[in-house]
Amino acid sequence: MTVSINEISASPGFGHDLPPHTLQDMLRYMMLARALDERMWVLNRAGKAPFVISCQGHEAAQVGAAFALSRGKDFVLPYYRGLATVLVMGMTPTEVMLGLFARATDPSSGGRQMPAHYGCRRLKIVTQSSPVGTQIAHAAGIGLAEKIKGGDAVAWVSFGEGTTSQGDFHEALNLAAVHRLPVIFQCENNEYAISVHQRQQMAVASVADRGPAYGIPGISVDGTDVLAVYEVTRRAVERARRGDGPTLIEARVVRMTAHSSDDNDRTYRPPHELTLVRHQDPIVRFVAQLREHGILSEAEEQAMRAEVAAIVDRATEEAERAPMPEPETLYDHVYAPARPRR
Amino acid sequence: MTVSINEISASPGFGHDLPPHTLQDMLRYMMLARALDERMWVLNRAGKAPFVISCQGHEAAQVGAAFALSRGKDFVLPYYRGLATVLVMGMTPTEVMLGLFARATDPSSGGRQMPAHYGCRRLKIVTQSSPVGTQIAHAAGIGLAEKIKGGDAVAWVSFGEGTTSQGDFHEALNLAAVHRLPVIFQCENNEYAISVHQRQQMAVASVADRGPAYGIPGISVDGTDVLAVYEVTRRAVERARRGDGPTLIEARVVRMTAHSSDDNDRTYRPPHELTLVRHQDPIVRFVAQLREHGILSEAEEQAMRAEVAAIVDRATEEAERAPMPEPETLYDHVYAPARPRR
Amino acid sequence: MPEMNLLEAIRQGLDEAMAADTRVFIFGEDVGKRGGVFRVTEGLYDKYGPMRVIDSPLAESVIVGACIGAAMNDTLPIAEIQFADFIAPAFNQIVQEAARIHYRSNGDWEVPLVIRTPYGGGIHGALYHSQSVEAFFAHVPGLKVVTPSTPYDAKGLLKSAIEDPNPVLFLEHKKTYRLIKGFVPEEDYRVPIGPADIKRPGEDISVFAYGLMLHYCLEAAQTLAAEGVSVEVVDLRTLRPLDTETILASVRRTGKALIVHEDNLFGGFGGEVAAIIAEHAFEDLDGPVMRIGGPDVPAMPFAHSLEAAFMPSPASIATAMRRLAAY
Amino acid sequence: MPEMNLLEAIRQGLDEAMAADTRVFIFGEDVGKRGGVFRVTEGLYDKYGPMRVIDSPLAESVIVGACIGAAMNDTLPIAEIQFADFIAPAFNQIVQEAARIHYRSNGDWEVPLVIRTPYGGGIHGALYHSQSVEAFFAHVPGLKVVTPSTPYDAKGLLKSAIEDPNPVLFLEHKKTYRLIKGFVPEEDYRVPIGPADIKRPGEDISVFAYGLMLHYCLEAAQTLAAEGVSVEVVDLRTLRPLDTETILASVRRTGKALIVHEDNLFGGFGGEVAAIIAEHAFEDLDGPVMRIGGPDVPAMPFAHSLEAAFMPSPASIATAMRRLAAY
Ligand SMILES: Cc1ncc(C[n+]2csc(CCOP(=O)(O)OP(=O)(O)O)c2C)c(N)n1
Ligand SMILES: Cc1ncc(C[n+]2csc(CCOP(=O)(O)OP(=O)(O)O)c2C)c(N)n1
Ligand SMILES: [Mg+2]
Ligand SMILES: [Mg+2]
Repeated sequence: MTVSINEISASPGFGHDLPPHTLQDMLRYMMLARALDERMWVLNRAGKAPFVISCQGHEAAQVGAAFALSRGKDFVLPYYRGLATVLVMGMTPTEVMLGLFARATDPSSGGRQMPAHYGCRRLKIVTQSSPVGTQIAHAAGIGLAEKIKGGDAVAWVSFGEGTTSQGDFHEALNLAAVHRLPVIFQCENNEYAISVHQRQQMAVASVADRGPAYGIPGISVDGTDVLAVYEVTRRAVERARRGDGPTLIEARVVRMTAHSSDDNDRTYRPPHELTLVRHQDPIVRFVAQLREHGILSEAEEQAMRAEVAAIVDRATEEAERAPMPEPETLYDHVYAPARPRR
Repeated sequence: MTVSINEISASPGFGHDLPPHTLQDMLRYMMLARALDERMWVLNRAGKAPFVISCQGHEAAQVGAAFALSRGKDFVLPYYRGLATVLVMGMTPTEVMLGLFARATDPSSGGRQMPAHYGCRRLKIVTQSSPVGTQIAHAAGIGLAEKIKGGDAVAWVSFGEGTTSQGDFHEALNLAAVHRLPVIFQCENNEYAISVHQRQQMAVASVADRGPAYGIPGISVDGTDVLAVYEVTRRAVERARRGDGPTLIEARVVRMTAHSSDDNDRTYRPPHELTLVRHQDPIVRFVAQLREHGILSEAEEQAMRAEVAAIVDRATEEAERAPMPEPETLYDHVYAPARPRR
Repeated sequence: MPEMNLLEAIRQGLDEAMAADTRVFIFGEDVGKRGGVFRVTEGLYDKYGPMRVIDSPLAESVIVGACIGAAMNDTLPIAEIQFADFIAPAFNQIVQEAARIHYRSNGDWEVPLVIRTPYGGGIHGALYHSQSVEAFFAHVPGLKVVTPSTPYDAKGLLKSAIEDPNPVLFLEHKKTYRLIKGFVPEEDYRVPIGPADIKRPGEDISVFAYGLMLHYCLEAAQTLAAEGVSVEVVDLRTLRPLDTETILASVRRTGKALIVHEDNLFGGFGGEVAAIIAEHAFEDLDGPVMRIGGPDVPAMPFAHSLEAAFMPSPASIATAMRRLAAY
Repeated sequence: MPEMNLLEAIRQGLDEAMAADTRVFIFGEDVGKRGGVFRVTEGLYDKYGPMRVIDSPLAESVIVGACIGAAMNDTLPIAEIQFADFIAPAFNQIVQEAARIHYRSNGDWEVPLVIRTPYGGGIHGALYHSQSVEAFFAHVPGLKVVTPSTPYDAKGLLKSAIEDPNPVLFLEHKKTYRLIKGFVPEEDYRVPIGPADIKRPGEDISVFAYGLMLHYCLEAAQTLAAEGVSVEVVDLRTLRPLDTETILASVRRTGKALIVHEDNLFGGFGGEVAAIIAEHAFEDLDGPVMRIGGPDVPAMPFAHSLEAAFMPSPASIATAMRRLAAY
């Protein structure tokens, strides 16, 4: 049942009939994510952001998928590389920067969590923790509740390929498969779990090979191709809303940075690979595609870059000005207050 | 990579060239397991054995597998239905009965564990607990140590199909696959986990479908056919000893009793199924096969039954006479004493 | 007011909660047609159907993990863990997820989840069907831990737990299921999570317990009464948040404290209670703060001789009471 | 005698143990080429090769579970859990398996396993890279739990742990890794598992601590000394089995006890120490048994302002010492 995108996507035309402005929007989100991410590293080097963990190289996989979801209706459970995901779902660049600086108004956690642990109830971005894989079970449970309630929202959850080794991955996929829950499992496979290569993580070539073990489709897609990811996700969403159950999608991506700002990947990654990765930049690829199809002029691209840079500047400034959490707030929200009885 | 026994076993002749006395031995162990098991239920009804959990219906799967192992060399990690397994590996009927009665000399636990939680270091029967699935990880670790040491023993581990839903199943198979560890994973699929049918446990028809998810062979075999199980296990053992890695074997068996003496399966199992199960008795089947091939006469069968009955009588008497654990021994063996430095 | 056992009270509580609020559902192993291995959910599958009483796969981590997700999607899940011993695979989901979600999201998300599980021994359950697990979870901020000992409290606390917007671990001592009977009102009532309950007032010593041991303490107190010693027996009922006020007030009156639990002594929940008393009622203490707990062996064995040797008994508790009273 | 930090002492201990006994191997995430995320195993992969320093899949349950199996097949595994916060998925394998195997097999099987893991906060690690987990595991009979605070102790205890036939949880406070330096002898030595160590003798009050807090207590004791108060600081070093003799002897001398840990107060390890003192040194107490612990919030936040508010400090410890001394 594992199929590659080439087989399933008899693409109806470039961009799967998405209008040009939508295609430009996709690119804009990818660029925005990249620009924010790059700024974070600059701030890190400047001693202003103690911790950065990157989305670089994963943008297409995330933007493609998120564009197939319904904002404010579907639940997303992105892992720590999900910057582009949360931007598309409605988190603002300033809000992202508030998290980086651990400010009191950080919507994800009020500065309690490390950066990149996103969450926002209003946007149905489900709060994430650091222990990897736990969110996969939550996604299955959100799907279960949706089925019980008879709704048609889907739960979309992302995680790395290393995380598929956790028992929670297995338990959640199995549960979702048994009950045909409306869940989309997106594995962003960048071939590394910190320093551990996929070869030491699993004895299969593709995470998608695991779909059939649960009786669900396992689809492997080039995760640097935003439109390919959009298309497989769109189909998976349709399938989920129809009540036909979950889909496992492997988006093959590249990790363009070290694991995090605490890591130095030159200790375990061969130099030629570090060069190679630079040539798989999903943004460069999408720009070229749009250019080729006459959807993005050189001038439009430059304008977009400038627009994004300005947004990042403003977000950084706004966030830096925001106040730190007050020490007494340490004691807030240990327990939720009783609700009025219904 | 999932193959059925029909495809792989171009059987060289009945009994895979095993000599007649070996075939009779196999039957004897199956009968012995059955007779012991049936006696346990009698003792339970008589108020002498507070807890029984059965091997009935699983005998062929266990005896066939165990005959492909090397006694005293290979490790076995049988789950609580593994009565026939431990008998073949060398545990005596009296020792089994000592466990049933929770006697001080019970080799598995000195009366500390529930019956059917087997263990004996001398026989390389690894001590088992009740939380299901944990032993699968231990088997992988035994295989890992064996690889590190450069030995050629294998680890054979069994569990039910319900247990495959646990994360530990997944994590252990994955580890064994990555390092090509000498481990044989035998799932004894009796279609129920207490009251939960396989349909609510997984969305695949066969547990063997999960082998490919780890890059290892997944083989489904009729677990009421002792010789078929013998043959697939023999090949898996060869493969493991050669360093080619683990195999997942699904032995399709029947649960001929309630889950345990605490269960009443008429509350969840349709009556016709309870009848049907009686017709899939692996012992009846093997007797017929041996008779057909002239390897077992009616008289030999009767003699064997008498022999086994006598053994069970003696085992029961010996075990009943054995002393209970002294209360003070409650405090023994919390910690192992320091070893002399090597 | 009908009399029923603790198990029936819990079943009735579940039934009424499900009837009153369609968001409530049950998820666990064998909870459906089988009605649970202890029959707590018997009849509910037939009454509420397979979408509200759901047999889970045999996987505790996703039982809890999925219920966390469901709780975040506007339902009120009740997870059943078949035996408390088997809660260990769900430890990560309970401790790192359920308990921390409200805090880590700065109050944005809530996890209104109840996890019911039978614990404790004395029923010949051996090492893995007899364990007490309260100490592990009562240590975790963000969780609530409830341990009812009577049918009345069980039903009332269960309803409070289901309505609580926080994750509540609901521990049911399995030996009390059928052993302990009591009157349960027809009308809809609650027992609030938090307050301890003085089950027997007394003057000479204060004894703190919960679960089966509460009943053993009451029995021992009865014995002591005949000997002229007046024992106050306090049912802690909720272990987190703990009712330290009631505890300290009792000790300030009697000057003497004994804590009893079945779980292993070392690092058990009694240590916390003792420490609170030793720090905050120091001036009122007329004797050492005493504890009785299960012996420090890995778990309760199967053989009757060994199980009996493990369990604190009314007699051994009475002995300790005498010693403390005489101090 | 060379000076080194705590991290280097552990690395040296691992190196020497691997050189001395080919049965010793290391299994964990990123322990190979990467040398561990804290660099504790740096160099060992090159020296001992990929069969003895093995990068595990990202799955803590099987890290511990496989090491249990390996330990039963005549090797001496050292499992590394990358952060103590991530030990939760392995809780089942540690508590239900490793800790109970010797007991449940009536002494037949042994599990000579060491589980190393960095714990504790103050390094801006936020909710999930700062946790203390000792209370969960010190409660479990069959486990040993070790918490060294100095390079000398760390190396000596590590070697004892590797040679111990029982599962040992070896907790390394990550802030002490590079902060704490000390002299470590060239020759092969052991620090036995069990005995506590009086790191600073004193007369007026007894303070019990471990890990980073031990150093904060020593700092505070220094401050108090200048004020004329003599503080005895006892490094518990091993939490299970606990050296109650040394603890009680100290309290009997000073009459006053303070326990300090970074973990959440309620249900934390300090409760057990306090309870032991309150019960067994009652007659010698001249003041309440006091405790300092992390506040009862789910975990330590990321923001500096909040992390600082969470951590006990030398100053807050000194305040408590003063209060106790003045009692
Ligand atoms: C349960 C758990 N164990 C270990 C870690 C430490 N850790 C953080 S990220 C990571 C690697 C994750 O790899 P992968 O799933 O492939 O995601 P990627 O970072 O490559 O996108 C590890 C080991 C963790 N966060 N949680
Ligand atoms: C972790 C855990 N959860 C629950 C149980 C309770 N339990 C005991 S056996 C069993 C069913 C096992 O089914 P399966 O794996 O199919 O084995 P079978 O009994 O059918 O041979 C359950 C749920 C347990 N022992 N361990
Ligand atoms: Mg990765
Ligand atoms: Mg089964």
